[in-house]
Amino acid sequence: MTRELRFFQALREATEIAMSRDPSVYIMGLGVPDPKGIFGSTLGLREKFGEARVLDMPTSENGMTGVAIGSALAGMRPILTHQRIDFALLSIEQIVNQAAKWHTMFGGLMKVPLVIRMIVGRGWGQGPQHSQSLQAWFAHVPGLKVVMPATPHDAKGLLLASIEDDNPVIFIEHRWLYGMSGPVPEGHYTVPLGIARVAREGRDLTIVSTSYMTLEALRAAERLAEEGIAAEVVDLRTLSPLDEGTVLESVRKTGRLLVTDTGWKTFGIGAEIIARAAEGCLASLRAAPVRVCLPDLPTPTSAALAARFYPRAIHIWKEARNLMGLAGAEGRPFEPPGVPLDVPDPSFVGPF
Amino acid sequence: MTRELRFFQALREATEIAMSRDPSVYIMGLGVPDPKGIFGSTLGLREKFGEARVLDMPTSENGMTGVAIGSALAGMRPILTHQRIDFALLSIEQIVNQAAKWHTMFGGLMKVPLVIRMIVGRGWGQGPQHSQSLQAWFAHVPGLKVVMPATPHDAKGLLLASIEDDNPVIFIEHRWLYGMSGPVPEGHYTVPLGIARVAREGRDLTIVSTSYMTLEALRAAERLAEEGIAAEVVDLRTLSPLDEGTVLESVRKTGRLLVTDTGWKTFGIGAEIIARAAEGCLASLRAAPVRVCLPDLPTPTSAALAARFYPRAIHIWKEARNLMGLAGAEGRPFEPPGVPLDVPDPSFVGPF
Amino acid sequence: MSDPAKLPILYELMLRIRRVEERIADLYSEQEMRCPVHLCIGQEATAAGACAALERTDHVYSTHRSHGHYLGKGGSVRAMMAEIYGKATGCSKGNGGSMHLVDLSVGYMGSTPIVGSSIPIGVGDAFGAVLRGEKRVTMVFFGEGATEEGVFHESVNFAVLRKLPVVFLCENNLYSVYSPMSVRQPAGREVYSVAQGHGIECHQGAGNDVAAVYDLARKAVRKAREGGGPTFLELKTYRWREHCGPNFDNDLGYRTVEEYEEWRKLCPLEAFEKRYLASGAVAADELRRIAERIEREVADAVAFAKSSPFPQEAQGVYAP
Amino acid sequence: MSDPAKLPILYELMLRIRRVEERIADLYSEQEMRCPVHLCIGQEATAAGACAALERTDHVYSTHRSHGHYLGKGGSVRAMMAEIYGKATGCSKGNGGSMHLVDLSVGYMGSTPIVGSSIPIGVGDAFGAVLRGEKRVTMVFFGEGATEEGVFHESVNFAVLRKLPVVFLCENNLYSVYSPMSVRQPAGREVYSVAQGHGIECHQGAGNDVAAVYDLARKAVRKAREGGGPTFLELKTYRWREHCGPNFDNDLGYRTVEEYEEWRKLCPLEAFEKRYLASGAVAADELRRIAERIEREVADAVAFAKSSPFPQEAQGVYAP
Ligand SMILES: Cc1ncc(C[n+]2csc(CCOP(=O)(O)OP(=O)(O)O)c2C)c(N)n1
Ligand SMILES: Cc1ncc(C[n+]2csc(CCOP(=O)(O)OP(=O)(O)O)c2C)c(N)n1
Ligand SMILES: [Mg+2]
Ligand SMILES: [Mg+2]
Repeated sequence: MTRELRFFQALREATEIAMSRDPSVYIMGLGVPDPKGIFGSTLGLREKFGEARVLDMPTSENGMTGVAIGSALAGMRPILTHQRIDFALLSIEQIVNQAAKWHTMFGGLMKVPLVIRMIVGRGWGQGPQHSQSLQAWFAHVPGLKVVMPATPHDAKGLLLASIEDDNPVIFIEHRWLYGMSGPVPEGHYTVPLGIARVAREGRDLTIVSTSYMTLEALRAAERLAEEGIAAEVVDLRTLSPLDEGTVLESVRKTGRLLVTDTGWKTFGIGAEIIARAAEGCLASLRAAPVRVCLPDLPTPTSAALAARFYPRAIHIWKEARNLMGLAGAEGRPFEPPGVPLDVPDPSFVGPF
Repeated sequence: MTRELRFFQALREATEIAMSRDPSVYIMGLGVPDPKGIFGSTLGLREKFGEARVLDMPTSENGMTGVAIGSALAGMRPILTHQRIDFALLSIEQIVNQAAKWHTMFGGLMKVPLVIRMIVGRGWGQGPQHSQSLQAWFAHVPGLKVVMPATPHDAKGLLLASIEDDNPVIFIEHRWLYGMSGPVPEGHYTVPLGIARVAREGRDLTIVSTSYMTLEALRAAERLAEEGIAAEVVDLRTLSPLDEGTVLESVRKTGRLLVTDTGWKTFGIGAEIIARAAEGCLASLRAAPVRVCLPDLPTPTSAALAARFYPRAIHIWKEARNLMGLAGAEGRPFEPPGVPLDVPDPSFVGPF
Repeated sequence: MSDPAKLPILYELMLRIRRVEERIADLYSEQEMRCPVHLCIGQEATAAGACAALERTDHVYSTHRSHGHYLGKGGSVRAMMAEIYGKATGCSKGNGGSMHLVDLSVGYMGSTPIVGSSIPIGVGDAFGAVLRGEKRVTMVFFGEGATEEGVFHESVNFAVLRKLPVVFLCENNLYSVYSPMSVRQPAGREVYSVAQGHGIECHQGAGNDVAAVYDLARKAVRKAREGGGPTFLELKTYRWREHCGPNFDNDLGYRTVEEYEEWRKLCPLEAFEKRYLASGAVAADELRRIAERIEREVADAVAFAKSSPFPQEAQGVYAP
Repeated sequence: MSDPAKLPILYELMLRIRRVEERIADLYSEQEMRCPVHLCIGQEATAAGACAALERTDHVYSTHRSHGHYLGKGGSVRAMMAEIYGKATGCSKGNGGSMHLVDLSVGYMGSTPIVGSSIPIGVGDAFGAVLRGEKRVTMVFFGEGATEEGVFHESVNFAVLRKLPVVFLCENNLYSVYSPMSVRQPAGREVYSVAQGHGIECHQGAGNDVAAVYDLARKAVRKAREGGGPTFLELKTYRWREHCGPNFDNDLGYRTVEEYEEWRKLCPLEAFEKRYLASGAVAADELRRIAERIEREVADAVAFAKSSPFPQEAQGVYAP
């Protein structure tokens, strides 16, 4: 039976199922068992699985990442959480030099089944140090898998697949998705890593999207459809391994490519997708591909500045029309007048 | 007057000139004043400038990066060194969250004139944790400048420009360049950041290269020339800011693009260069662009494995011929028979 | 109290912090301050006492919970309020928000909210002072949670190694967000003792007693200025409101109401009034005049912030 | 010495380390071992004494200078030699080299050369043991330089907080590459004292006295196994040869010949022989038999390594 769940509830359910099925799964992170439970996504786990498997920790991101790795070598399957991806920067050495390489550098004798959940912030003045979106970094590192779900369904299925994977998985969650609802099957299921999802079919152009930008892409596609343009939206879901096949198949069909990502543009996700298209189906490209990503700038804090900083449906819509060779319409806003642009929906009133 | 200097001598001379000209420049890093002097590049500085400005430090990469940043805020111009880029992963938080953003996030009131020298290892069993080449990471982060010289001339001129720049500069040096000789003007001069160098002109295809791969690209271009193919080699020199203009101008001329970089292929430098070409001059591209970079794998240690892991001139040559639509010749090796592939030239006999 | 003439200014600093933050809390629900705020109401004495021991030319670095340190060091109330409102007139021109305050005119060099990360920067600032032959002192504020970050240790080691003019000021308010000490640090081991292991002079003090804080800080600052090297001060105190945001949150159950009430009784302002009015060290009149001035200041700052324009463009990424 | 019956095995372990490494040094100039090697000649007693206190099922983690720990724990000489020669028969199938040794059959879980970075992994391994209800102990080896890395402190704090079965074994050989203690840590502050600040039991010992090392380690291991939590041991010792590579390097001038000669006199093997042959605790005959066996082992391992094939393909990047 399929019910509607919110994104954070889907994450919680996946964790609960994984922990019920496998006693070696445990979850650890700053505030995991606290009353807010990682924005709701770990609530109730402590009560169900006890203190030994649902843990808070010292503010020692680097050391605790090493601890998680070591426990994985000892046979556990840790889930480590970061309330902002920015905090995980303290643990890059452990993630990149150790976790990503341990299996290979010891000749395949060991494995590191480790999920590191990292949340990307946006809006409400999260500012330069609480809203980076560094998936391109992790996707560049061999040995890591990188996952970015966009729907509650995928959040659950991908998290279960990540926990069951025998490799370190960087699981990146966008804070603005937490309140979103969607159908989520009950019980255990997985969404396999490395397979993109065609979120909407279309013949005129391909929009490749990640995470929260999938929602904005779908909104843009809606309006484009009203205007007679059929955009296909490919939600990557997994950045590493990358599902090149699904992307190229779509581009071969449409001949036009727009990539929209939550991270910075330059040397980011969009570059790899466009490079794959240029390498793999250059002849199909009927127009220069385009990226709708963050400008190359630290996130400004003021809502006035952030509103201009973050790409939204309107920017995707405009670039899509350009791609189609349609002259620059201004376009009415997607958001109702007066709605603030630094919060995802009325359920999110800050401060966190 | 122009003399020949080796790469490490050029670096040392640049540092010496900068320190002579500006008393706020100081250099700090593990082993900076030791008898080996960062593979020769800091030798003699302690004697000339004293203990206060030429410093060793505790094995505390993260903290010492913060110290360097703080001293820059206080008016100094620190140069921080890492004998391997891999060690700098401990200091990512300070580099990315703090150094890169301090100027912007405080509204432009302050600046962080800081050069972080990072050496990329290769060969002689450097293995998975001593030979990463992470320029794509730093180039993805707004607020950092990223520099990778390929010649002694540029090593000196770019290092001087980096020290004189008011922003944090990640200065990446390839270990295999250290012994290379080339003409280096005496005295003070700078090579401006953000300007690529056409290392060889040609009309048939464009090879965009970074750092050490520029040398391999030039060797490949040599043989291609013998075969009647005129390859243009564009040595990027600075990855951020990126000199898109020079790259596109060349691709518009040749219609064919090969990118060769010292780092991993996926989500790497090549992706951005190809994306720029696809965005900026799609119509000029007469063949699918191609990347000659590291396979997406941690560096294997055994010389037998490393020989197959690292791209060399022959790989560039082969892909260039493919790009030209010439059928797959096997090609005689570039290296004399019996020459080991895990050392750059006879002056490098390991272990470090 | 080593310096009774300082008492009015200590009171003024504490009250300014209290009233500015109470005003923020009152107005936050208007949703015009669109950034996270970490209030230090209840902890004013640490900021006031420690900063009062500094010269204007001395430097301060701080964290996510930095309003007190900024105001203690004499930062502009207007510029801070405007920054929290995201205005062009803010101290960081809207690029920073509450978590990135700065006022160079009073040596407040910046606060950043990555736990522990401003500590080595503060140490480096002191190192820079030594390299440049400047006789200033750098004070670095952080919570007890920050002592769990490795970079804290790296910073203390270097400061001791180089005898740098730094005062490490640790505000131990018993919690990191909702996490008590017991899940983060070994039971029965004092926070200052991990610093002491590095060979730094350490003192523990009552963080809600502004005079005690001032005295400890003054000694540490004087020693640093005279080349005696760094000091680590652990000051016990307590945050009254939620970790982030304007509300009280004892309903969440992560701490007991008894504990809260216990600390509530140790209000640094009330304690000050009780003690120094009774002893006659300060006059009720004087305190009232201070309070009135602060009310005007705060009202002015809010009006200034609200009426200021929004920034039109984000700060550029590179220093020119 | 608490357990004289152990003396022959301690000798054997030390001599094996010594002879394997001397052989590496002899052969290195052939340039067939194409990877950095960090020899521990002169430091054998720490590895031998500490590992001898462990059960086979206990775990060990180590660093760039790990040959001794690997051999001390009983790792295969053949597999190590083949790994250094970059062969398919190497313990990491040629993917690791000297800096990435492993022998799971004896609980040697891995060495990695990023200073300090295997410390939290070892602590996590012990944490995993506790979570799984296994009664093993994890020993983590590192140099005194690693105590300057923040992650060392984070690791000790967590180990103490959770009372984990870990023995932190710090080999203090006075240098990090060519850098003396004086440029890295405050003068007059012992290395173990920074650990002690975290509330961990600490002991300092003579690292070249294998029996003393064994006794210290045995107590720490027993305590850990019985749930008594972690211990930090600082063992003073000295590396005879260059930091990385096969040669002597006193000509470089970063340390004095006097200092070197002083420590040379404290050769752990000679000290052992002098003491225990004289006291009759071991017989000359027995030591000779051990030495002969080791000569054969080393010769066999070199032959095995040299004659082994090179790997054809690098290990794949993902666990299947
Ligand atoms: C590196 C890092 N990890 C986690 C966080 C999330 N965080 C924000 S404030 C805070 C509490 C820190 O506690 P403490 O240092 O005691 O300061 P307090 O809030 O009590 O003043 C945490 C964990 C962060 N900002 N940075
Ligand atoms: C994080 C990091 N920084 C620097 C290095 C370079 N390095 C390799 S070994 C070494 C010396 C470490 O000294 P110590 O821990 O005392 O070990 P020892 O070599 O004396 O056995 C250094 C600095 C490294 N490998 N990793
Ligand atoms: Mg606290
Ligand atoms: Mg050492």
